[in-house]
Amino acid sequence: MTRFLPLEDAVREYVHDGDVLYLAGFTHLIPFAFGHEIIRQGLQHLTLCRATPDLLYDQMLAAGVADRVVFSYAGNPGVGNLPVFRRVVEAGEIGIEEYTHFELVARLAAGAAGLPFWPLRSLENDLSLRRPRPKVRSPFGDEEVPVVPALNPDVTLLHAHAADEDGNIYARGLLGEVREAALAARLVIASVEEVLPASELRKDRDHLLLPGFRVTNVSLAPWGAHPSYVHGLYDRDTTFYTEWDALARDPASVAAWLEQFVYGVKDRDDYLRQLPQDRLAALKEAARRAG
Amino acid sequence: MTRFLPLEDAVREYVHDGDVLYLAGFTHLIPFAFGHEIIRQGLQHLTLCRATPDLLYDQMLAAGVADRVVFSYAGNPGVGNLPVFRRVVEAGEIGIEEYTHFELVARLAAGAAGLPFWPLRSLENDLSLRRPRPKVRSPFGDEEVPVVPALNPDVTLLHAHAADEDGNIYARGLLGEVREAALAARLVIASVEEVLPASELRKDRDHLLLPGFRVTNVSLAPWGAHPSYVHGLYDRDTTFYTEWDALARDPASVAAWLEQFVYGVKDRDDYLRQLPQDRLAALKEAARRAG
Amino acid sequence: MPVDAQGRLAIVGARLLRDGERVLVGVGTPNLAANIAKRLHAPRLVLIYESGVIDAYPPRLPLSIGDPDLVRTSLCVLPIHDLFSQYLQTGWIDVGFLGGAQIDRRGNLNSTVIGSYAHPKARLAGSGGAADIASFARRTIVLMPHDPRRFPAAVDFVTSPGHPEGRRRPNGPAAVVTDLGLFDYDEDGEMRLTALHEGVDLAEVQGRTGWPMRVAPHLEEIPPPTPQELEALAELRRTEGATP
Amino acid sequence: MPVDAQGRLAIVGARLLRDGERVLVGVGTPNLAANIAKRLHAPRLVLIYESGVIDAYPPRLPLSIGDPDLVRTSLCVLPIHDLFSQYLQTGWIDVGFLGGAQIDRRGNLNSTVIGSYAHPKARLAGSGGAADIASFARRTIVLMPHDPRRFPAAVDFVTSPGHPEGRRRPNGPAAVVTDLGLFDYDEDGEMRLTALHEGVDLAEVQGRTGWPMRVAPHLEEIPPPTPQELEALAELRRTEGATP
Repeated sequence: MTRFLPLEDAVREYVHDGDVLYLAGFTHLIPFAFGHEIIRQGLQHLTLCRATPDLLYDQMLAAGVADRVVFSYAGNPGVGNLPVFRRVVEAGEIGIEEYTHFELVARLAAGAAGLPFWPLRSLENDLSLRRPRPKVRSPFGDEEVPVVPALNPDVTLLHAHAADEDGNIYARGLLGEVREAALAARLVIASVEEVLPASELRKDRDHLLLPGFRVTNVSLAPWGAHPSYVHGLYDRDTTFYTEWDALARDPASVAAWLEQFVYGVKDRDDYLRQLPQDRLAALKEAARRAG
Repeated sequence: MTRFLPLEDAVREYVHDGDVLYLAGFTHLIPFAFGHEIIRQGLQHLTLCRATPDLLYDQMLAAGVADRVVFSYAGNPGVGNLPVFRRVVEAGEIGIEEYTHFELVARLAAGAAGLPFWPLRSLENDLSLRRPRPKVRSPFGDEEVPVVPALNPDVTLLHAHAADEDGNIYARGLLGEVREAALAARLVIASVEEVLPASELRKDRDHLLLPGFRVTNVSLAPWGAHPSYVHGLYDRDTTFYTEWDALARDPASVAAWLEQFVYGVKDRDDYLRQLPQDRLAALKEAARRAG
Repeated sequence: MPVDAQGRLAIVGARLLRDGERVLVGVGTPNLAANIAKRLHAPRLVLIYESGVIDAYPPRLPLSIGDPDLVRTSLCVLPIHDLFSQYLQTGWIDVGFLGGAQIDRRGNLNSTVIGSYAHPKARLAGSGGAADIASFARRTIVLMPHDPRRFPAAVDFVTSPGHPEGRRRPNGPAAVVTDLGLFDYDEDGEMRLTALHEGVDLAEVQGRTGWPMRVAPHLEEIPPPTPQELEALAELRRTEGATP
Repeated sequence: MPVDAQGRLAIVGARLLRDGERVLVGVGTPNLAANIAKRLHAPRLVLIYESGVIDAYPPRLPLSIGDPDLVRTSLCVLPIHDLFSQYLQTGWIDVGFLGGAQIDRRGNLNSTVIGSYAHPKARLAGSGGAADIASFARRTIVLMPHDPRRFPAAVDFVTSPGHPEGRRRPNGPAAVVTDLGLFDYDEDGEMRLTALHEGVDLAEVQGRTGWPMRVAPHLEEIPPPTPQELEALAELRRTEGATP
């Protein structure tokens, strides 16, 4: 049965030093509330997996929670790089394990299906040559196909639109690799914008993301994805994504930002009170108008 | 660009003697209109693939269009067997290639992904021992995993709710293995209940089954899945499914049925005129009421 | 005893399902049984069908596992491949709930053919998902009428594998319910009679079983159907496959 | 010439896309270029983004490939794994439309690191889908400013593989657009200058290219931007990433 611990308690209960974590979401539905709580609780020696580390992992790396990042694209899409990621990698302060998008999501697909590997045909590049990437011989025809190993995170953390009292999770819009990341994990802990009665949600079966029996814990966290977005509820805060590029080049500014928005706030509600309320209103209004 | 040939012309143009066909649909959306047209056109030596041959392949086998069936469950679910299938297999009149459901849909998954094989862990049974089912050694850990070969039909034929003028196909409800069967095929020919303007359908992106560029031809065929069903438009004609069990035990009755409902009708509209109109109305009403 | 053989199977089969379990339900008697359980002691039973339907609560007994009624009351409908690879293969199904044409002492199930595969006496439907379900479900429960032809020393064809010779497979067959009694599998993976229906005698069971049957030391009597069970059974049968 | 270097890249890149093609659009200049093409000569261009977005027609230029505006105007959004395995790997993408930090004579693209991988001078974003796109798209078109550091004899790191030494890979890189000129790949798989922008001279191109550059026998001049192209460019830039 899915539990309903508050977000802070869920992190305390289910996330431990040294864990392999996947904070899921591709541009959309990035679980910033979870990431900030992990920082606040001072977790250590984590391995952070994500196709697209995004600003969230930049912030978590700045806070020193991770030893290692497993990823395929460490950029701020449309803006540039991730300044903190870049700094710690150039300084050799963290370990990295790097794939192409296809390789990384194939690793999750293998994990989600309980298979040890996944075949795919992308050509060799300097990443796969460094690793190396083994091949298996197809018993049908004379062909060797490269394979990547399964990725099975200890915990996948995700954010979604809604859950019901049975822990069934609903999401819509761009899902990226969220489902596979959840199904591949030993534990799934979710935050949601709303908890609604099953009687309201069950009709919406096309948007079921995960059945409750695959979900370890659900926590209520309105705006839990900001500055990422929740399709139809609030838009992406592109202003913040653009500002981060300048801000994060200076370690002192990052420290100050973390102090104000993560360490210095008690919880997500407190974080939201630090933000310009008119900006939040505009993001909500933009999503509402676009429908 | 997707073409819009009428159903008879689409079969004439794209289906040829000796082809490997997949008439898709799992209980739901079974393309009976296509199957009947294939019978009427007297195609020969087909290999008919389907997880669940269902009444449609029983009818096609009775009409002698196929040399071979590739399948995983040759039953009339909840009713019993497929009398014609049973008769021709017991008499050794057709070749069969038989899998479990997981093996068969894994073959389609491999075909849809352009891979030569698909790994899965189902235990050996007397089917896989007869075949045999080879294993590949995982390069990660010391484990051998069985694999099945890709299935890539020459043509997948399917029925869906709607298409737009760009050939984008929409369906909802139970999809079974329809998408993989389509993506694995060299050609996809579809029949639909309605052709609607893109301006109406594009909003409904959660129900997009296939983008137009993956669809070779779309034909309009209202009631094209009867006696199977189209979720929300008309219910399954369970009466016919039950009646078939008795009817099909007698080859003469099957011949008479084919004569009346397939050879003796010009097209799908003509077929519909042969059916009790109140039964059709009831199937429509049941779907409408259930919503 | 006011109930026929199939009804008895269904009622006793239903009792073996625990509330909250995820059960992959086969067509026919298992479907009847799972729907009885859901209406009585196991309202949170998660009914899963190999058509991809997850957590259905059909208002009446569906004729087919792909019926619109199942879909309409479901939590969601998965592509079949996702169900088999991401839910079944990964151990998330508690119970495989199956029927079949034959079963043997190791719990091997045949639903493919009577006679030889190449020259069948009777060609049946085949595996569907049964072999996969028997491979992966945490335990398998089989419901089958106790006809001597259905309990041969060796099945004509192994569709769904049971316990290998000489050892018990942890997630192999766990129970067989027949209209005569109830069986489990002992530590060797051998079928063993543990209980009899009211009024059935041991000799009759052995007489209809094609091998020297093992019997548990304390043979129990299966409690007779309750009025609630009979009522649920009757209601489901009354509405089976019916268009409302 | 009333247009800056990026604008010139985008306009000439846009011209290489044919109506009706399926183009997998990278972030940055390729995104700008594909959206220009869609607004001008290629209204039926199918814009696909590695976020899973299929057939988008964004009302304004999206900042990120996962922006809500892309999703709202799309035909559908696929799980990323489905896009890469069922659409890209199977040859259904006509054009991979990419940028990068470095490119060499074989069309190898680097978007991973400047300097050594273990001790980088500059760590960049990495492949994302670029290496996969370069593997599978029927042809790859690269847009890149013609900075000498970006055109070295050998890239520091091969992120997205080009043509192997000694042969042309049929679905390898097909064209490179720079702010100086336009390149194709000859039958050996070697980059070759085929056209110059107005006012650019051959020596300048060679001077900014880190290897002895091949030149086509009939070097053409690239027609200057049309007013329509300039207008589309300006309009897209004006609205980039803006919340409406």
